[in-house]
Amino acid sequence: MKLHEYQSKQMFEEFGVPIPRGRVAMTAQEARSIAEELGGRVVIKSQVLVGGRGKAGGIRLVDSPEEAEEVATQILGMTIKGLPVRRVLVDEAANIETEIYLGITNDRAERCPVMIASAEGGVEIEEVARTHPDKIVRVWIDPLLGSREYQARYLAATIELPRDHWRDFLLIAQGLFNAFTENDATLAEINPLVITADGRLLALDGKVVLDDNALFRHTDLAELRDLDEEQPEERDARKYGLSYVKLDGNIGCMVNGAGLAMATMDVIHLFGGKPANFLDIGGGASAEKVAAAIKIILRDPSVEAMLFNIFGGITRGDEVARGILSALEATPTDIPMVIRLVGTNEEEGRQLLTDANFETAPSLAEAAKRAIELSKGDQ
Amino acid sequence: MKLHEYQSKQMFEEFGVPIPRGRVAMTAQEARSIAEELGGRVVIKSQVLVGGRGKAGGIRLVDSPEEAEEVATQILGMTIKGLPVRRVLVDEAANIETEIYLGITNDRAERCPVMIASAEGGVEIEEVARTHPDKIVRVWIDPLLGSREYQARYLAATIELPRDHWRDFLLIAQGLFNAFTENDATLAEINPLVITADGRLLALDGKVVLDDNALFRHTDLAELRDLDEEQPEERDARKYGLSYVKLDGNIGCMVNGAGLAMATMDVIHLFGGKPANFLDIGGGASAEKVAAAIKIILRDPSVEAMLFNIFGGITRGDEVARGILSALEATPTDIPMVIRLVGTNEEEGRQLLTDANFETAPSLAEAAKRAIELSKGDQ
Amino acid sequence: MSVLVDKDTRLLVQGITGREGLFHTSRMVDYGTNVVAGVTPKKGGEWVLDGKIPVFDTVRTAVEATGANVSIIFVPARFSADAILEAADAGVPLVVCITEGIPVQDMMKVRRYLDQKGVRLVGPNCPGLLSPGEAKVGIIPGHIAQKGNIGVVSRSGTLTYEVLHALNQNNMGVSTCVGIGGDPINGTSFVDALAMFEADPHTEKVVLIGEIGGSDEERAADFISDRMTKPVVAFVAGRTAPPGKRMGHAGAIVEGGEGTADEKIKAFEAAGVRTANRPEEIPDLL
Amino acid sequence: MSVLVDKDTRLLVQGITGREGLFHTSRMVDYGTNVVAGVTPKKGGEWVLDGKIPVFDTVRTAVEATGANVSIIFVPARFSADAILEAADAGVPLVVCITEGIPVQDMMKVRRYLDQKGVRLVGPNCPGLLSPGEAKVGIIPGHIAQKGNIGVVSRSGTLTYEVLHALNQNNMGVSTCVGIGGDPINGTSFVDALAMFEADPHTEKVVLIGEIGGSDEERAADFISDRMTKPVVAFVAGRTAPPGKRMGHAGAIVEGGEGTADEKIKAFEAAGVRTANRPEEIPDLL
Repeated sequence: MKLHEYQSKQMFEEFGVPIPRGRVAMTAQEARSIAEELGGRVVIKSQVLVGGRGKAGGIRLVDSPEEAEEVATQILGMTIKGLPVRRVLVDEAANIETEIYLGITNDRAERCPVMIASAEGGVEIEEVARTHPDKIVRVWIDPLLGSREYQARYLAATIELPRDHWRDFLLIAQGLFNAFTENDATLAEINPLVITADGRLLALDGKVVLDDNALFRHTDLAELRDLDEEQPEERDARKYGLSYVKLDGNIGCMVNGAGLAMATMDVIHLFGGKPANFLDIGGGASAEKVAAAIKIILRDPSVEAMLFNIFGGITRGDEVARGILSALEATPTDIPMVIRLVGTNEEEGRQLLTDANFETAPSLAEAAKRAIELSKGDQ
Repeated sequence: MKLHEYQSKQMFEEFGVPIPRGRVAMTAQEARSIAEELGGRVVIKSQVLVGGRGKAGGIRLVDSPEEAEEVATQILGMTIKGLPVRRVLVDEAANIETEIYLGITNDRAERCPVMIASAEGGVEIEEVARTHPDKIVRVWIDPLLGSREYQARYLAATIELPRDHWRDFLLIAQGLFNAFTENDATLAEINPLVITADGRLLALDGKVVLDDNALFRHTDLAELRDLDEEQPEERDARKYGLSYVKLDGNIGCMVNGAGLAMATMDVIHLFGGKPANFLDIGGGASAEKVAAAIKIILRDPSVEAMLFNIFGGITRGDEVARGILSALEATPTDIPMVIRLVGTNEEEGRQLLTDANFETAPSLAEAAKRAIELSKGDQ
Repeated sequence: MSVLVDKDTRLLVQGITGREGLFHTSRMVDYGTNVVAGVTPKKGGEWVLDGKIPVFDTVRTAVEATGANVSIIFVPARFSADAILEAADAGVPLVVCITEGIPVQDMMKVRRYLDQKGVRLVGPNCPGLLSPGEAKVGIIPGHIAQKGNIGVVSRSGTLTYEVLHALNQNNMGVSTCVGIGGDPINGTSFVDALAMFEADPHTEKVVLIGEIGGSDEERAADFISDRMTKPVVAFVAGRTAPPGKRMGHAGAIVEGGEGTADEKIKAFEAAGVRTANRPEEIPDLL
Repeated sequence: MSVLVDKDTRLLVQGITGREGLFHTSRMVDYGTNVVAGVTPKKGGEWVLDGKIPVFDTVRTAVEATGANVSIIFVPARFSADAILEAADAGVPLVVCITEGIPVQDMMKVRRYLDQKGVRLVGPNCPGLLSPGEAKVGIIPGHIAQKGNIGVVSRSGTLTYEVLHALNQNNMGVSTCVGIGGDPINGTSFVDALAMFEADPHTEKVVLIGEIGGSDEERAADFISDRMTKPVVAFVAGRTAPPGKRMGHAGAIVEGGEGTADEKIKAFEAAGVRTANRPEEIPDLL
């Protein structure tokens, strides 16, 4: 779960990381009055969960409350990469001398958090990693021991941060690490961390991604989820315990198991088709779950055919077939479909489906090929 | 540094461990009014930093505010094991069904905290360890991982705590561990932890010892130190960075180094004498430190002779001799003394002392023997 | 014959009285696995499966009473880290964790602690282990595989069943199937499993089923080219997965351009590993 | 010749620009120890001792630049845990910590972490190491010991000097003197040091100087009776120390009736170790 910039920065501030004075506004009038409070010269920043807000014109510096209102009106009317801007953050403008980068994420291979710093702040760290890998310094943090001062000091020394700022940098690094661990983040990033003309370190922008699996420990944070920023299908899928990812093809897929669902997409592609989605209904495949999955798939108007790919393991094939039949009874559709059922009691299951006039396929390859034909209108 | 019962229990409460309602009183009138607030039936508990308060009559149950005042007057007039009672804790009386023990200390051999539980609460755990070692259960806690629920559950199961109380016990164990680590304790003990007639778990008595070396992290706790409870000599010694322990003999000892100071005591003993103290002046032996040490030793009226045992290592013997001479000049005394100086430049150092009419000894054995003679009035 | 579990396995089930735990315990017992004990806090003293399996309050008492040498975990995600640590602390040398949805930070701590103790974890978020004809420690349907000389290792669940089924249809038997799980931080890596198969005299060939996310497949490819003598066939799921999206498994995500299926396939091919375009091709490549 | 430090020691001094650090660095250099670098945060780039020793901001850069293989720590107690961990993380295999007064919880964490990394710590709250004629890594006065075949291990400071001095007076030489320190949680135990002396071909006899508190001496006695072939002479300080009082060293305390000198002496005698009644007797017992 991604947090907005303003949410991320508020979190950082709780852990002692200095951020610019500022507040979030839902209207241009609010933006104006915040600008007045802050003395006029402010930055208006669209709060949407995508990168490239600046390039899209979603971040602008203004010199007066009037201009703030005007610009906020424009930005609040924008849509950035498909997402409507519903909030702007109005931050006091900082006099920036230097921009650096400081972030923490989990290193899968090392199985621990890694703290990353770079003297090249203000650009995406992946971009720096590609163009100037030598400008990036990493320290790996023992998950049991936590971050230690010497690690941040090594970062400060290596990015050649002026020594006057080490003390502040060490406190910020510790604060960021505490924010990262205590909130079960998978990413906590300050980019840029700036040195201002008056010699302060300030987190000008912030990004936090939380571990969805740990939200049970952070019910307050779970409430911060911005439902506007999610596909409604993904939201509903989550409600039913389904994993759904919208894709740009026309063959709806319903599969039990994430790996099998990916493989199903790949096989459709292999034979020249395009999957409309990834959908994992998980174990059991109860009629209720199957029905919810079918509804979610069919909400996508580009779906022209459906492919069910079910492996009957612990749950027997005939049971799964009955689940599918009762779900389809409850949610009738004209979209053509092919069902591939394999594993335990596959014969009985297939027979049940055939008897109910559903088309079945004996292999994944054949199912994919048939789904592609169906999506082209071939009956 | 030891905390009083009331301080320990307040600390436990901050970490979610339930304690009886109660407050500390400095006067009998206060005790009465607290008893009134608590409904009359209370326990009056002397707050002194020694064991055996109950046996000494320093803990009494009373039935009314009037009786509370009367008993508090008595207890506030007591001296327990040499310590005057200056405060009493007035606690609501609990209806006790069962008394158990729960404590955490550091296991030196395992190099980690150990959590100890026993179904035999209310008696000293060392006593239980001697008489019923099978009644004691221990779990060792990884210092990097911290205490885990399964460990407390193992304790609960093994001491056969009724299952209804497991949930509370687990929370108390976690709270106690957090209090232990977050305050750098070396002991945190609830004895007894009681089950009340209405089914609650309650920390009836509490004991906390803090790591003196970690007090820099806990300035608030350092202020809790009860100066009344310390020998004034020990307090002053701490001020000068000296280690001083009062003993019951008549030979004052001043030694540089803790091990050497212990060995000096042992050698005095070996030859039939009795050291009046342990005193380690540490490294360097500046005139100022030596003078402070002499003053502290001489405050003890039983001192009849003094033995200086100094090893000149990094600091040369002649320098040390000069320090001793200038300290003795500043604090003249009639107590007879013998100085043993060995190590670097020992000859020069000894000569300086002899020239100033101080008696020196070439070996520890001879110094000890001579100090014993001096203490008996043999010149 | 097999790796990790076999006829000598004495299995403990943590969370045995839960719905999933009890169901799968029954399946494992039916398969012939020697399930010696269960653990559910506060249910110590009870018995399950018609009085056949004793339940204990703690793993330590269960191990002391029954000599369990493998533990399988079916407890909810929020209690799983504790359950794994409890097993490790009680001296169980192999822990299999089926549970999905354990927080990443929990797993990083658990893994570090287990490494110190020398305890092997398989999973979490995995279907467990199946050594056909020997023992089933997990939820892999027992009847879809027969005893044989192919080692299978996979990050996936049903996709693995699919492959086992395909092998079975082609009369190819399996030494052990190791489901290492779909989480970003897990106990046993591809390399760990490959090393075990390489050392197992009864495994002759290996099937590896990878997916997008992380670089475990790339390290497996290096290991295969540096150390393995036995042939390996691989399939990597998720060639068509969009970047930045989590594909069902917590670990199945292409992030910052890293962890794509194409990179992994390239690594395998460079290591001389034959890769299948679809799971059904695997038997032909063996 | 010696254990732990010798002519090949390339020493790094953490806290080199502090009063103590600089003073003892100068003594170590005078003794002939190869001091290659110092570390003081924010002083990287400076040089000390007339431009002979470079100072770095971090241990990692110091090690990379100079190949230091031993580090000695002279930083204040509140920064010492971090300093030890920094050395361990930078790959220094041997760390000697002189500092007194490090919190117990810091040391428990540090020790656990170092064990994982396989890093040896000597101390804290110790006088360090002296291999006469080879290297001095610590604050033991160099001139009070001559090269020889007696290994000395001690929890104490000046009491050790006393013993070294007594040996020297009797023309007895020392292979290495290991000050393990007076704290309750330390890096190197008596057993560790005894094992090194037993394995060192140039050590023929060992002197062990213990004191009250803990049970390290009892474990040493077990080790001596089970594993050692070389003769050991022991002295235990604190026979007359009252229980419950900390005698100068954080670890020198009899608690709950445990850790008395008498018990320790009994354990040594049961293990066939000759014990001295006073330090001056030691040379005669060797």
